[in-house]
Amino acid sequence: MTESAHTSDRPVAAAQPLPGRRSRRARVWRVLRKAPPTAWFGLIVIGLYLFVAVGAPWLAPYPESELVGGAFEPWGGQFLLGTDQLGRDMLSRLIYGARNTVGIAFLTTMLSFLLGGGLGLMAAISGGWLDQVLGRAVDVLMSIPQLIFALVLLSILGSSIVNLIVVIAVLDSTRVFRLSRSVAQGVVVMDYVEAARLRGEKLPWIMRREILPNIMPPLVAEFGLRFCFVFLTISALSFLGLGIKPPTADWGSMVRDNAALITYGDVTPLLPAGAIALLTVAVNFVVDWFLHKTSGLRE
Amino acid sequence: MNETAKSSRGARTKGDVLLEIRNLQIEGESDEVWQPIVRGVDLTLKRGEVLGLIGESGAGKSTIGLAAMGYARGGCRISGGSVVFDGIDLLTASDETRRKLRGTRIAYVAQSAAASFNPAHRLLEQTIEAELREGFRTKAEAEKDAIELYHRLRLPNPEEIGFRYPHQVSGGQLQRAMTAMAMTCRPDLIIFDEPTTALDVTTQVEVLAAIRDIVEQFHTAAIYITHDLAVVAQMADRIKVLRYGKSVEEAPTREMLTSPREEYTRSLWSVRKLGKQEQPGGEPILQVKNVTAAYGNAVRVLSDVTVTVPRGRTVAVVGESGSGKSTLARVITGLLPPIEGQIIFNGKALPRALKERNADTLRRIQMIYQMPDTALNPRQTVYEVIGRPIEFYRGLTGAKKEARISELMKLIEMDDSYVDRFPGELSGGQKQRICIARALAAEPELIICDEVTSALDQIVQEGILQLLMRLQRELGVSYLFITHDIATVRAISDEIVVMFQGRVVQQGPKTQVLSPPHPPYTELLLSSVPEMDPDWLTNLLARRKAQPEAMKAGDR
Amino acid sequence: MSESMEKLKLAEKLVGRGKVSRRQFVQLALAAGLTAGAAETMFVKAARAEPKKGGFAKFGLAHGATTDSLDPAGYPDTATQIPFAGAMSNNLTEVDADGNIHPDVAESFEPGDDAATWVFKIRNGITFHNGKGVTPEDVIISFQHHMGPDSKSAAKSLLADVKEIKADGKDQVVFTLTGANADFPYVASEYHIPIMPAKDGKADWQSGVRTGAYVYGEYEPGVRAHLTRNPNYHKTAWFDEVEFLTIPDVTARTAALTAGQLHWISRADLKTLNLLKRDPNVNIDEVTGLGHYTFPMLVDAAPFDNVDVRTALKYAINRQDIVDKVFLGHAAPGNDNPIAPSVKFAIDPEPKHTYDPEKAKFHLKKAGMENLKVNLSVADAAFNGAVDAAVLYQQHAKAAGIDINVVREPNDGYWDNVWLKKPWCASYWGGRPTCDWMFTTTYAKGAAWNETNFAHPRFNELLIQGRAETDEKKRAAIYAEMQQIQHDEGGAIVLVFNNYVDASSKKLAHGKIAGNWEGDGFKIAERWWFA
Amino acid sequence: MNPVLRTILQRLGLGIATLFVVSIIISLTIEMLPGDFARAVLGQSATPETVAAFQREIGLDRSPVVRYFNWISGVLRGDFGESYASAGSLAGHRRLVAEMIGPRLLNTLFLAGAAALIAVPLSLFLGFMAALYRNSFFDRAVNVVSLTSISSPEFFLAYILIMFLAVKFPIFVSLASITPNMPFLDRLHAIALPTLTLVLVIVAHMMRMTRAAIINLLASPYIEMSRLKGARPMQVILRHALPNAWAPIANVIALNLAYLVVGVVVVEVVFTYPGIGQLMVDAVSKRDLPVVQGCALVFAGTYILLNLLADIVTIVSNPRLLHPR
Repeated sequence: MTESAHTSDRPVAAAQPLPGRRSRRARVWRVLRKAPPTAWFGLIVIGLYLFVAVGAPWLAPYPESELVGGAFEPWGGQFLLGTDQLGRDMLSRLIYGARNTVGIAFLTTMLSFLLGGGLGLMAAISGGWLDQVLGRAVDVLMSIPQLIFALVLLSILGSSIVNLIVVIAVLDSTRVFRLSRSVAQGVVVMDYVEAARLRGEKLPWIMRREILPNIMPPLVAEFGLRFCFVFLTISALSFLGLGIKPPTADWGSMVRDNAALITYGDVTPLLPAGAIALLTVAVNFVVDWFLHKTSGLRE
Repeated sequence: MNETAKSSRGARTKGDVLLEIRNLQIEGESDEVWQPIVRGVDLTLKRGEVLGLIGESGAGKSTIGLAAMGYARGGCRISGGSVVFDGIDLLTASDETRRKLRGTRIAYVAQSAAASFNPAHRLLEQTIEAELREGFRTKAEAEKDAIELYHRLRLPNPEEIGFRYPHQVSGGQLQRAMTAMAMTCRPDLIIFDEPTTALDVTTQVEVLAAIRDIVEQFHTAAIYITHDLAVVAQMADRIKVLRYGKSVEEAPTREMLTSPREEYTRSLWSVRKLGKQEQPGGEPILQVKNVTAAYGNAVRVLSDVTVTVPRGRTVAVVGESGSGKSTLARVITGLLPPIEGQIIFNGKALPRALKERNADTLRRIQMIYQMPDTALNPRQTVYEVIGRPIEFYRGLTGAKKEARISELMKLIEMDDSYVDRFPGELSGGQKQRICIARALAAEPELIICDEVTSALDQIVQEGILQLLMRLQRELGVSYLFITHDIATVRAISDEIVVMFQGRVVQQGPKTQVLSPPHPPYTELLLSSVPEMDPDWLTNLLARRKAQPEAMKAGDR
Repeated sequence: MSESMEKLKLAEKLVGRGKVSRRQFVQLALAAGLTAGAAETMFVKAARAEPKKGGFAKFGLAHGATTDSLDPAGYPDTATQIPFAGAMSNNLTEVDADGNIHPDVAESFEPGDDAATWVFKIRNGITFHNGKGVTPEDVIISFQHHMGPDSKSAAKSLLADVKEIKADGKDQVVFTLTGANADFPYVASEYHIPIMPAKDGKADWQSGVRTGAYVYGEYEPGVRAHLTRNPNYHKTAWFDEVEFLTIPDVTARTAALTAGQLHWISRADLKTLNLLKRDPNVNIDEVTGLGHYTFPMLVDAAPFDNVDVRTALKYAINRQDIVDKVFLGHAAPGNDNPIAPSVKFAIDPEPKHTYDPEKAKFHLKKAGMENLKVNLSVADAAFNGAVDAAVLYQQHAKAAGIDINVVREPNDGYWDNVWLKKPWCASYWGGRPTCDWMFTTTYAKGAAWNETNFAHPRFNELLIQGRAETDEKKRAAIYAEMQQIQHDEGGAIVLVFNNYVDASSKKLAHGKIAGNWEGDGFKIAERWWFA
Repeated sequence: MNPVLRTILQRLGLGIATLFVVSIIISLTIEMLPGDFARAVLGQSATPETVAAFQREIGLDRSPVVRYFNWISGVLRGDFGESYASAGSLAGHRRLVAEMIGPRLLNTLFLAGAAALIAVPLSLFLGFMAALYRNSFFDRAVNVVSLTSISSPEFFLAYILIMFLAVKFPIFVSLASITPNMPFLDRLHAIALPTLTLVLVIVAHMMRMTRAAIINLLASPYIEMSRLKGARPMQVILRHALPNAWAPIANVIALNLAYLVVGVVVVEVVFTYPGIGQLMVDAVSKRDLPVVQGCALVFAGTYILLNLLADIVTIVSNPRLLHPR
C-alpha cells in the first residue's frame, strides 16, 4: 500500500540517496531508537555482561579462586558482596563467572548452531534420503532424556569443559536442526533458489548465499532462546555435580554451593542465580523484540 | 437480446442515498511513520446502485471499500472525513453499533475466498453464522435459505455443498458461496473486493454472472472493486477511477468506456492496444517432442506434449491454471525430468535432469518468473543478483563485471544508481526488470517467461512487454511465453500453443489460432476474456445458452 | 565436682529413664546440699525427660541408592546401617554411649584361657520377630554368612581369624579363633553381623526377620524404609513407628527438618549451622566420634607408590585452615594417624604433619618429582565439604609447587566408581572402637576396604602380634609402632577427625549420644523418644 | 477415519523403530561407561574369581551383543528382565525391572498429571487472554513474568518456593515423600511444591506458544472476514481462531508433557521425590543396565506417544487432513 510512490517503473532520472553500505549503521541506529524499553533494557544488560566477561581480569577486585578473607564475610567494606563459603570474594567470582559461564554457553550454542543449522539446511535443500536419515536420527536423539543422556556421556568422556561443550552442543543441535530445516524448507521453494539451481550453483553456495541470509531472523531469535536453555542445562548439570569443575567460578555451582543459605533468608545464593536469570531475561527480551520486528506482526 | 439485458439493468429503481463518504482520509503505518493512503475521497451510493471502484495496486480501492464498513485494517487508521451509512456515521458510532451492522446490513466479499473461509468449519455453518448470531432466523430456516441462495448462485449440488469444508470446493464455487454468505441477511450494501481476480477467465464468467444476477434480484447496493476495467464494465452502473488514494474521475459506465476524460484512465487499458506484427517461424531452437511428465507417482501433468520454438520468435503457451503450462517450463529446464519424450535444443537432445546438464547448456536457457518478489533474493542487492551470472558463466570480475552490469542496467532502462539497492526497495516493475537483466546476464538464446506480467498492474505490464519485445529485436533472443492472459498473447506472440489438462489443444501462428473457427476449448477460452463492452457478459451468456456444451469446461 | 554432685547428676539421668524414684532423688539432692524445693523442681525437670512410648518418628539420611538391599553383607552406608543394622537387628554384643561393651542377643560372654576361644550364652527367651526363639544355629549361620570362600561380605576380613563356630548345648555358641583376640566381643558388635534366622542352612536375610526393636515394614531401596515397634522386644523401644528417608541434598534435608517434616537429620550443613542453631525448634547434636575424613592414595599407583611423594602431599596440606573454613571448627585436624585420640593405645606420632611447604618441596626433590601434577577426585558424596577441602588443599599445595587438579566427580555412584578406583580421592570412616579393628578393616593386606592398597609386611606382622599380646604395655608398643608406620608411610592423608553434627527437632529427647557410629551408634530409633 | 488410522499406524511403526534404535544406543553407551555392575557392587573386595562368578550369575560374561538380543527378545515377549541389583547376594532373589519401574513411573505420572492439570488450562487461558488483549498492560505483565520464570534455573525456583511456602510460611512441605497407601489428599499436599515448581517452568512456555499461535492466526484473512461478518471479539478467538490453533497448541502441550515425565530429575532431587528420573540416574551410576534400558524405553515411549497424540490432534483438528477432497 505504501508502495504507491514506486508504482511506475519508469526509470528515475536522478537517483534517490542510496541506502548503501555506509548507511547501514544509520539504519541500525534508527531501528534501535524505536526499540521498546524492554529491548533496550535487554541490550544494555547483554552489553554489560559482555563488557564484564571481557574485562573480568581488570574489573574484578580479587583473583578468581584465591582465598582472600574469612568464610561468609558480610557485605560491604573490603568485600563488596562478602565472601563465599571458602573466603573467596563473591563479587570477583561473580565477575569471572560471567566470563566462564557466558563464554561456555556461548561456545556451546555456536557449536550446536553450526552443527544443527548446517545439517538442517542440507536436509532441507537435498531432501530425499539424507533428509529422512537425519530426521530419524534427530527423532531418536530427542526421545532420549537430554539431561540424563548428557550425564551418561559426560561420565564416559569425563567432564572436561571441552566435553561439556561438545556433548551439550550435540544434544542441543537436534532442536536447531528441526527449526532450521523447517524454516529453510520455506525458503527452498522460493523461485530465487530455483533460479540459482538452474544457474548450476552448488550446494554450499545455495546454503550460504541464497538460504542462510533469509533464515537468519528466526535463527538469531532461536539462538537467543537456545543460549538461555544451554545456560540452564549447564547450571542443572553443575547442580547434579557434572558441570564446570572447581575452582573455576560458574554460576550454577555457585548457587548450589550456597543454596542452603536460602532457607535462612540469606540472599547471597540469589546473586549468581539472579545473574543467570537476569541475563536470560535480557536475552529473551531482545529476542522477543527481534521476532516482533522481523515477523511483521503488527498492531 | 441486447435490448432485454439493457432494459433489465436500466429498470432498476435507484432509491435514496444509502452511503455517503465525504473527504475520507486514511493513513497507513510504515516504519512507525503514518503516511496517507487515501486522501480526501468522496463517494455517494444510492440504494440498489452498483459502483465500480477501479485503479492500480496502491490506489486505495480496498481500503476505501473496508472504510465503507467502518473498518480499518491493522496498521491503518481512518484519520478524517465521514462515512454515513443510512444516517449512521460509522466513524463516530460505537464499536457495538458498527459490529451489529457488519454481516447484517453491510456485507463483504473478499478477493480470495479460499483464504477467507475458515478452514475449520463447513461452508453452511459459516454461511449462516451472522443471521444465527443476530437471531434473525432459526437454524432450520437459515439453512433452508442458504440452500436456496446456493441454488440461485447456480452452485452445483446446492443441497449438499454446504456440508463440505472449504478445501473440498473449487475457487469459483467458493467465491459464489461467499456471495451467498454475504446475502443471507439481505444486506443493503455488499462490498465486492476483487472477487474474481484470483480465478481463471473461464471460471470468472460464471461467477460474474451469478453475482450480477443475485445483486439485481435482491436489489442490493454494491461497491465492486477491481483493477480490470472490462470486468467492472459488466457489473457497475457507475465507475470511479482512483489513483494514489485520490479520485481521478467518475462517470456512468458507458460514458467512462466511450469517452474517458483523463489520460490516466485511458492508460489503464493500454496493454490491450499493444500489438506485434506476427513473424513467420524460422529454424527451431527448441523442440519439445512427445513429452510426458508427472510429479512422483501421481497423475500425469503432461501427456504427449509437442511444442516447437523457432529462433528469435515468441511462442505463447496459454491455458488456465492446472493446464500444465508451468510444468512444461520445469520439464524444459530439467527441474522435472520427463517420463517420456525428448527436449531438443539447437538440434541436440538435452540431458533430462538438471544435474546432468553442463554450465553452458544451463546458460543458454534462462527463466523469468511470475512473482518478482520471490524470484529475487531479498537479501541480495541488484549488484549481486546481476553480477553473479556474469561471474558464474563468464568468469568476469572487478571492473569488467561492473561495466557489464552497467550495460545490462542500460538495456533494462534503469539507472546505475539502483545497483546498491535491495529488492525490497524496488517497485514490482523494477524488480521484474532486474529479473530480466539477470536472465540477460547469462547471454541466453532462449528465455522462458512464466506469467511474467500477471502479477503487475496493467500500465507496468505494458512497459515490461515493450522491453521484452525490444530486447528480442536487438538481441534476437527467443521466448517461450507462458500466460493465461489473451491480451498479453495478442501483444507479444508469433505463435500460440493452447493447453488444456496437460495436452496441447491447438498450436499455430497467432493469426491462425486467434481467428475462427476454433476448437471448443479455444473457443471457450477466447470468449471468456472480458471485453470493454458493458453488454459483453449479457451477450456471451445468451450465446452460451444456445450452445450449452461449451460451458462445461468452465464450471470447475 | 564433688562426689555427691556427681551422684546427683547420675540420678538426674536415671530419673529420665525412670530408674530412680522421687524419694531417692530428693535424698540425693539434699545430700548434695540443695534445698528441698530446688530438689523438687529438679526432679520434675528431669522426669520430663523420662522416656515414653508413642509417636511416629521420621529420620532424614544423607545416603541411599536403589541397589541397597537387606543383606547385611552389604550395608554400605547409613541408609541401611541405621534402619536395618541399628533399628531392626541386634548383634551378640552392643557398645554403649560410653564405649563399653555389653551383651545383647547374648546374655553373657566369657573368654577361654588365652582369649582365642570365646563362649557366648544366648539370652533366655529371646525371639525373632516371627516368634521363633534364637538358637545357636541361627547365630552360627549369621556369622557364616560373611565367611567362607564365596563370601563377598565386607565383614569377611574382620572374621578372617574365626576358625570355628560351634554350638554348645541349647544356648551356647563357642567361637574358636586362629589367634588370640581380646577385642573379639567388640568384633561381634560390628553392624554387618546381626543375628538372623537360619533357613535351609543359610541365613534368611531376605525376609527382614530379626530380633531388633522394630519390625520390618515397607522398604523402597534408595527412597525410604518404614518400620513398626517390636512388641516383644527384649529391651525397650519408644516410637510406635519409624521412617527413614533418603535425602542426599543437604538443603532439602535441612528444609524438611525446619519445616517439621522430619524429626532428625544426619549431617547438618556446617556452612549454615549457625543459622540453623537460631531455629527455636531445632537442636544441634554434636558428638565427637571416631570418624575421620581422608584423602586416600593408592600406594601401588604412580606417583603415590613413592613414599616421598606421599610425605610431600602430607606436608602440603593446611589442615587447620580446612578445619576452620570447611568444617567451621567442627572437627579436629588429623596427623595421618587413623586412630582417634580417644581410642585405647592411640598416640600422636612425631613429627607432626603440619602445613610446611618447604618440607613438602624437600620430599618432592628427594622423589625427583618437582612440579608434581596429580588428580584428586572428589565429590561431596564422600563427605560434606570434600570439594571445598580439596579446593583449599589445591591452594595450599601450590606453595609447595604441587599442582593438584581437583576432579569433580558426580555424587551418584561415587563410592562405586571413584572410591577404591581412582588413585586419589576423598573418603570417610565411621571409625572403629579398637586399634586392631580399625587396622584390620582398612589397612590390613587384603581388607575389603583397604582404600590405600596398603600392604606393609611389618605392619601386618604387628597386627597379628597385637591380637595375641595380653601384656598391656607391649600391646601399647605394638600399636604405637603401627600408628607410626601409618603416619610415616601410609597412603591416607588423615584430614580431620570429624564430629557427627546432626540436627533434631526439640520434640525428640535422648540420653547421652554415642559416638562410635553415626546416629547414636546407629541405635537412634531404639534409644530416642518423643518428649 | 482412514487417513487418521493410517497415520497412527505409520507413526507407531516409526516409533517402535525409534525405540529399537534408542535401546541400542543406550546399550552402547552403558557398555562404554567405565566399570560394570559386578565391579560396581563388589568393590575392592573383588577377586578376579568373585567378579567372574558374579558376572556369570547375571550374565555379564556373555558378549554385549548376545546380552542385548536376549534382552530385546525378552522385551518383545513383554518381559523387561531382572535388575542386576541384589544379585550380589548368594540367594537368587532378584527384582524385576518392571517391579522397580512400575511404582516410580506411577509417582512420576502422578506428579506430571497434577502439574499438567494445573498448567495446561492455566497456560491456555493466559495465552488466550494475552493474545486477545495484546500489548495491553496485562499482556506485558504476563510476558515479563513468564520470561522471568522461564529464565530461572529449576532448582532456584524450587528453593525459593521452599523458602517461602515451606519454611517462612509452612503451608506446604518441602519433602515430597509419598507412600503407596497414603490418602489421596495427603499425597496432593505432599507434592504441592514440586508441582508448583513444574507449573512455573512449563506454564510460561506453553502460554507464550499459545499466544503466538493465536496471534499468528489473527493475521489470517478468515479472521478479518469473521470480524467483517460482525463476530464479537471473544467469538473471533474461540470460534474462528481456536479451532485452527489446536495443532500448534497440541504440539506445545505434548512437548511440555513429555518434559514433565522425562526432564524432572532436578526437581526430583530437590524435593526427594521418588520418580523415575532419579531411578534412571541411580541405575546409570550402578551400571544396572536392564533398569537403565527399561527407564529409557519408558522415556522414549512417552515422548513418542505424546508426539503421536499431538499428531492425531493435528489431523482431527484439520479438516484438510480429516476430510480429503
